[in-house]
Amino acid sequence: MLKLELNQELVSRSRIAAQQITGAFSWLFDGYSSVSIERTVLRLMGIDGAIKGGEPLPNVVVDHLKAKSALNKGAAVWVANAMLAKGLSAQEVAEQVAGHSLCLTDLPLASAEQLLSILNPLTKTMLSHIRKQKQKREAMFAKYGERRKPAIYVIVATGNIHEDVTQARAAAREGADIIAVIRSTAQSLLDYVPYGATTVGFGGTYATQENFRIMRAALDEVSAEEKRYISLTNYASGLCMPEIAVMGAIERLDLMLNDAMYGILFRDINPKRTLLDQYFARMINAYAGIEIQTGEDNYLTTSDAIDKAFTVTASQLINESFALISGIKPDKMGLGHAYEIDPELENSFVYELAHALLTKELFPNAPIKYMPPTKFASGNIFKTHLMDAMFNFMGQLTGQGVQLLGMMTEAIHTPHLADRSLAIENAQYLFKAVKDLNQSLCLAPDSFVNQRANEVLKQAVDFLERVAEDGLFSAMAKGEFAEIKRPENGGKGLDGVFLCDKDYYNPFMQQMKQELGL
Amino acid sequence: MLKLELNQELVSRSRIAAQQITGAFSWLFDGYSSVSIERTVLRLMGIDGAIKGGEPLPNVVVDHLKAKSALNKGAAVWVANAMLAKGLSAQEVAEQVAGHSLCLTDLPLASAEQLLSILNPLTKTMLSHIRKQKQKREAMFAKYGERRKPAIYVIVATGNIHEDVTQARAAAREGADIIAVIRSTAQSLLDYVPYGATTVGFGGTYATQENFRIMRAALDEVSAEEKRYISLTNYASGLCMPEIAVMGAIERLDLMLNDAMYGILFRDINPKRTLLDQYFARMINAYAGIEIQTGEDNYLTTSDAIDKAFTVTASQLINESFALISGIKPDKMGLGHAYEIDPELENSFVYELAHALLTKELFPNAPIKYMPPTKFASGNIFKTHLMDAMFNFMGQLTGQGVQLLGMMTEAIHTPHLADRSLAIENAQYLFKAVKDLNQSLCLAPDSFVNQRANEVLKQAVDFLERVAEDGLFSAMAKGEFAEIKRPENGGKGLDGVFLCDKDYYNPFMQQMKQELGL
Amino acid sequence: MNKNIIRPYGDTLNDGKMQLSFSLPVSADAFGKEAARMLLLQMGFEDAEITGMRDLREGFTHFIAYAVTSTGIDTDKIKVKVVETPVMDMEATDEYISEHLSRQITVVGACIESDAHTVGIDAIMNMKGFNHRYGLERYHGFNAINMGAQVPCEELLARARAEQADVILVSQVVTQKNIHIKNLTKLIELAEAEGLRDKMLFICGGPRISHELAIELGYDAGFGTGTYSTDVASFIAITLAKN
Amino acid sequence: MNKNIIRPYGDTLNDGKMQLSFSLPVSADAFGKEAARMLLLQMGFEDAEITGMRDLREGFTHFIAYAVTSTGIDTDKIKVKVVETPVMDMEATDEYISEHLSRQITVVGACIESDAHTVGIDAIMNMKGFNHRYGLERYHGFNAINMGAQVPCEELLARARAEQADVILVSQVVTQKNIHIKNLTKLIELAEAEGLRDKMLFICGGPRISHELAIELGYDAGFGTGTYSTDVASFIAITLAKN
Ligand code: B12
Ligand code: B12
Ligand SMILES: Cc1ncc(COP(=O)(O)O)c(C=O)c1O
Ligand SMILES: Cc1ncc(COP(=O)(O)O)c(C=O)c1O
Repeated sequence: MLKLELNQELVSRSRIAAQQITGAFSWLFDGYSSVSIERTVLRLMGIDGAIKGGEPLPNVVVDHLKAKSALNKGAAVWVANAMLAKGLSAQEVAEQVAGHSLCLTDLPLASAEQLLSILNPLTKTMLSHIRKQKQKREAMFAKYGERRKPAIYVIVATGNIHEDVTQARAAAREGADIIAVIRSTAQSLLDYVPYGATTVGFGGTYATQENFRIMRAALDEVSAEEKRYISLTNYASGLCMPEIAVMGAIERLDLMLNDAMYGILFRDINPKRTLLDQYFARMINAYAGIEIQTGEDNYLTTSDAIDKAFTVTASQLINESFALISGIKPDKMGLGHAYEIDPELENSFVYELAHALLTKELFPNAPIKYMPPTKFASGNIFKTHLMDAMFNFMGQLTGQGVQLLGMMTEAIHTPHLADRSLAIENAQYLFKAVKDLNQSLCLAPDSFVNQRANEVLKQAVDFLERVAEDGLFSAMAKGEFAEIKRPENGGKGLDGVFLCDKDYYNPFMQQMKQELGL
Repeated sequence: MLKLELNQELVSRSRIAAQQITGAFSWLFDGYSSVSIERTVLRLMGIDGAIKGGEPLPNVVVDHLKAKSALNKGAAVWVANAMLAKGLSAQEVAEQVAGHSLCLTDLPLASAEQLLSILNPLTKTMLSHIRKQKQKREAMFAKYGERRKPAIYVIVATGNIHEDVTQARAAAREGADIIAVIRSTAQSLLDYVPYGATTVGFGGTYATQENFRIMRAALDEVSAEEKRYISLTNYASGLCMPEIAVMGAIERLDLMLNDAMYGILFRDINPKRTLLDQYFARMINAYAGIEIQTGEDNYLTTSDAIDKAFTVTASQLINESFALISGIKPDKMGLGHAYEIDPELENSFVYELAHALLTKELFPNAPIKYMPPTKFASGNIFKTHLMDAMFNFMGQLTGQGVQLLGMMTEAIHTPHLADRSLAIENAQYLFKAVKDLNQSLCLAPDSFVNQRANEVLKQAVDFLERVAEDGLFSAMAKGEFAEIKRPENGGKGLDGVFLCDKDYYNPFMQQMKQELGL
Repeated sequence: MNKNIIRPYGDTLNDGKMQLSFSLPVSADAFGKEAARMLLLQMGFEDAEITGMRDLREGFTHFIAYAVTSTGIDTDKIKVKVVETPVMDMEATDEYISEHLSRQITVVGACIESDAHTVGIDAIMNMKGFNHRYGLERYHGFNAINMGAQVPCEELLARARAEQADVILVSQVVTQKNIHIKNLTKLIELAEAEGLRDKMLFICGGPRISHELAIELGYDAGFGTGTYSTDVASFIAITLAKN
Repeated sequence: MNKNIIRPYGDTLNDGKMQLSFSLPVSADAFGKEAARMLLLQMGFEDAEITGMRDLREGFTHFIAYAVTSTGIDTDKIKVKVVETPVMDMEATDEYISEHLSRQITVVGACIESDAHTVGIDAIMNMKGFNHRYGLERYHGFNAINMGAQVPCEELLARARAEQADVILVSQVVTQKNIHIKNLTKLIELAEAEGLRDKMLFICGGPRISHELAIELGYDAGFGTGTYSTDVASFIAITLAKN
């Protein structure tokens, strides 16, 4: 068994620092809400669809309330009030708002009890649907067996959901355990979720509820035929983080990209907006039994994988800590790590062994999301295929949770059907070849691998303690993360964040918190 | 450090058994000669060239003596006698024999002293040339640095020596340390060595002295430019084993395929002929400082690499023992081993780790010739490329001596220029990536790898002891090796073996034995 | 586009995407890259992208490319020549032979001429077989004689005549410079000259042999990669029974 | 064959050997294999050999092939459009600028429209640079303004006008469905409409950009994979000095 001797004092210091960093945000989580959280609440109440021109109904209603400066009570209250007053369903209320035949704030507010008489059953219905989806997933795994470890994760990204389905079905049959539908370029910057089945995306396919449904149905079919439950995943992070989380919960996605800081660092979304949204988004994922995945790999696409290895570790610890606050258990925390070491470096594999073991041992129960080489992937497909093989070797050797297969055409195009198939063949061969290798090996005393892992951990601890002292927002503003400066009040979407009234009410968050014991 | 705990009792039993097997052949080595040995002697005396129709002069002279039933004294005696009588050079003697203007046995035999007065200076001249070639090689290594380990070994096999040169030069520049010119199909069955530069071969290029010279010159040029001594190798084993060995010694080849049993088992050459020829061929290689390489990989192209792993080990031990008898030191014994495990097998890499470590540790000073996957190479070049990567990983991890790079087109054609280049890229990437991995690792106590290595060793010992009891020829006749029955008096070339007269004389063998301390 | 015209598929139906790699005697620079691209365009590709360029030294460069072909192929027009007899397992074949022929079938096999790759024909003929299918030697219905490696055509025919063979099996694995075509042609021409061609079935096999090629060369059948003894045995039994 | 006509090289000069792989919507069997082979023949290949066949499921099959092209390309006819200015290092460029222009050159750069791949343009512009070549920010002779990711064309041009830029640098990395062509064209058309086109150099870059393509799209230069700041800086300095 390969086992590091991690300096346990460093391990506990790292956790304390991370807790200090994330624990400082109760003022935000308890006192604020955002337009995206409110839209999420509306979706949970059953509002769906879009008006001509494409604006989704949840946006229409929230924008309406915002325009009336009434959002601070929470959208649920106003819609429930209208339902009560007019005897309409939530969807009908939204449609009338969209049709300008109803102004929510014109109606006098009913009493809290009256509102609850509307909201309670709605909450129950939707949360019970989400619980059923969770049970269905669990039943499927019970029936067909657990996911393989590392699970084989491949992307589809044609831009066209129907073409994606063809590719996903083929991949599933060839052995993929998880299908990720990559989002169209920069969807994270849209402050709404597009509606319906879509066929035009760049570098990926829009995340829409209908697209989720179409893909989930296709994969359910293949799951039954292959007698293996095929998981589905998509991206939550961005300006619509909780909304997409809820769409995933409703349509039974099984994993969800949901990083606490990705939006801030890599998409220049406002820090407050991002942290707030991730808090609720992750709570939804926790409730729905969805495994979250974080985006630490992004650090290494711009920074050096050796020098900045510690930033990955630090981010994992912060992501873990935020996830705990939202009620996510370690076994659903797909923390990110990436094999982005320059193949020209001597002992690249040995360095990566240290990094991969560190991740695995710091988070022994987390299904680590292990990312392939991308930065040093080149147009030489033969070489890239080899780099992917080393990555697959490492994933199996160190027992990572989810292997995001690399494609030999990484530097060229989003994957063709055959690229993905060759990637699966690559992983299957390697996984099999080194299946139990770990059991035959151990680390030499005082090995380089052990030293290196402790070195990275030490750097991460130093960094986290500095950030803890400074405060996360202040550290981000100074460019301590990912070498990019992100001021607390900069970035997109700050105007969607608002202070809640005393009588603000979000029935779903309330109920989920209770059930999750938060 | 990866280190097996080999059962040392088994190790010493294995060596004792091997010695028993090979030690039983002094009757053959001391009492017999062969047409090929005699032709070798003639070549050492300076006879070269061919008559119209292509028959080489050494063959003409030896056949002439054989026809006159005069070969039992040794060809050297008769040629020296004619030189003395006629005042001719050895070459002129041969030419006159070929021209039917001279019959060697017609001349009365001079005294031993008189013959020695001719033979001694001839012997001195040629052996001093061979020693110079050896020194030149050593000087080159001293000047440019030792060969890398594992050395990068690639084949050229176009059938045309000039095309081979282009490919070899390119490969050398890309990083190859050793160039092997693969022989034309079944040259080992020719009872003569073709003459001159050749451009038509199938699956390889004829081994001729001129081809050796052309390639050596080209590589010397590249060596000087790249400041790295590029080694050259070819195949001796076959009906002309010692002749080709001597051509290699003269033209400064650096390694030579020279297996004790390959010809018997895989080419159905008579067992006596083969053992006898290898005895002298290896002595030449020992004298010339040429590293021999053995053909254990051949077992696994027909037998299962797991079930029959022990046959490789057994053959290595026999090859080692025969080599010692011919004066070859361990550091020039490139014993063969091959990564021929079915990639569909679970833990294929783990099995191979055991096998590769066993080879390495049984023969710690031997520059093991490590052969790539060939049997399970398929027309899927992408998969084959990955299998070759695992092979390269293993070669570096276990510190083998010479890595015979696999080609992704192994199942398709003899290598194209680009195939070879991609193979070198593959090896260079892997070697670098796992350069010092071994130092960080150790074997877990009671590991599968250790158990497996000892299991194979045990099977090899049992087998060798059975063969030792039975006698090698009898064991071969029963099909104990490579599952093929080879009776002592079957196979090709038996009629080329003859019992020596009391006054048989081979001046070169005599001199070399003395200098090698045999 | 005609419904039956198909084209390569990258990630959109009929997008025509293909991967290529090849070497050219040019330098590894913008000039070489352009030469490579022009070559592809000249071959009829569209949208040719050179994605990789590797200096092979000695004036050669290796190119890796993706390109689009506008060629399509009409699947209705594809006629494959395949062995069409059904495949029976060993027991069924033995039964079939005893029922329809009521005698043993004599088969003589060899790797001819310079070819020494016996693994393939052994897989078909030897007791042990291949991938859990026994070879012809194991069948009751066959008298199987495997002459092994590097058998000159003349010897194979002589033995077949001597054994009054029903079938000749030939293996050819080495294909460099089309040596397999030469060897297989030599055998069939000798057989014709000796009047043996019509007295027995001539069957060849090897990784580069297809049924189509075999027919073209004048053989009765050809078997390629992945053949099992059962394929060959069934074909022989049924074909002989019909004759 | 004309002396300057070259063809792909496998292991014999001009043997025309090429490697291919592609998927077809056919089954993984003899029929599919023949369809793949026929496709290659129809494309003008000779000696097409399907060496690998992989079932991709859902009705698709992946083929790996070697084939021979008889097409050759006349190297005399290849005209490559390349940036032809010599490459100087940072010190030399700075010196050249102070000598020939005696003022700083203002450069505004961005990844335009939906593209967020800043690593490439950062490699050219940022202090840090790339592979031991500092970026333009480090040069004395340049005033380098890097606007970063996803900058709308309009904003880039507005900034360039405001800064009285000498040069605009645009990066485009995402190329799916030729989005880079669309974006680059949009920028140049806007610049023309705004009368800015002739006031500054327009330079684009990215892994799928060639100088040739850039010229075609109306830019002054284009830089692809493996570009260094030195290439761009020298080109700018020399071109501006000449104008
Ligand atoms: C094993 C092997 C050897 C062994 C052969 C041992 C033996 N007793 O057979 C040894 C080491 C001796 C050898 C030597 C050589 N080999 Co070799 N060898 C191979 C290797 C690795 C595997 C071949 C094999 O066993 N395949 C497994 C069998 C089961 O498959 P198969 O032959 O295709 O057979 C199946 C079907 O084709 C069919 N079939 C085959 N024959 C027949 C016959 C009939 C009647 C029927 C019905 C069906 C049938 O059924 C079989 C079962 O499904 C291949 C590379 C590769 N991976 O393919 C190279 C390969 C075939 N060898 C090659 C060469 C060049 C040689 C040498 C000439 C090299 C040299 N210069 O020394 C020598 C000389 C051999 C000679 N004189 O022929 C080349 C051929 C290149 C070409 N296309 O021309 C290859 C492709 C390697 C390469 N890339 O260079 N080789
Ligand atoms: C790093 C990376 C990212 C990072 C970018 C981080 C950042 N800040 O730049 C992140 C993770 C954010 C990312 C996201 C995405 N990416 Co991305 N990414 C890559 C990756 C791995 C490396 C690109 C890179 O940094 N190369 C290194 C630099 C130095 O090289 P370069 O860009 O070619 O630049 C050089 C030259 O081209 C030139 N140059 C470039 N620009 C300029 C400009 C000028 C003026 C000059 C003179 C020269 C010049 O000089 C540079 C130095 O030599 C590539 C795959 C690969 N290995 O190439 C995919 C890749 C580019 N990404 C891709 C995609 C699809 C995406 C997404 C759309 C995926 C999604 N749906 O979420 C998103 C969205 C991004 C967006 N909106 O644009 C695809 C593009 C496919 C295509 N051809 O259309 C690729 C090819 C991966 C793939 N196979 O799918 N990505
Ligand atoms: C955590 C995370 N979220 C989201 C995304 C992508 O979403 P977008 O391109 O829409 O920002 C990524 C991409 O790598 C990611 O790592
Ligand atoms: C030891 C040895 N000698 C010789 C050869 C090849 O020679 P030939 O094909 O001429 O028998 C091989 C081929 O693998 C070999 O392993």
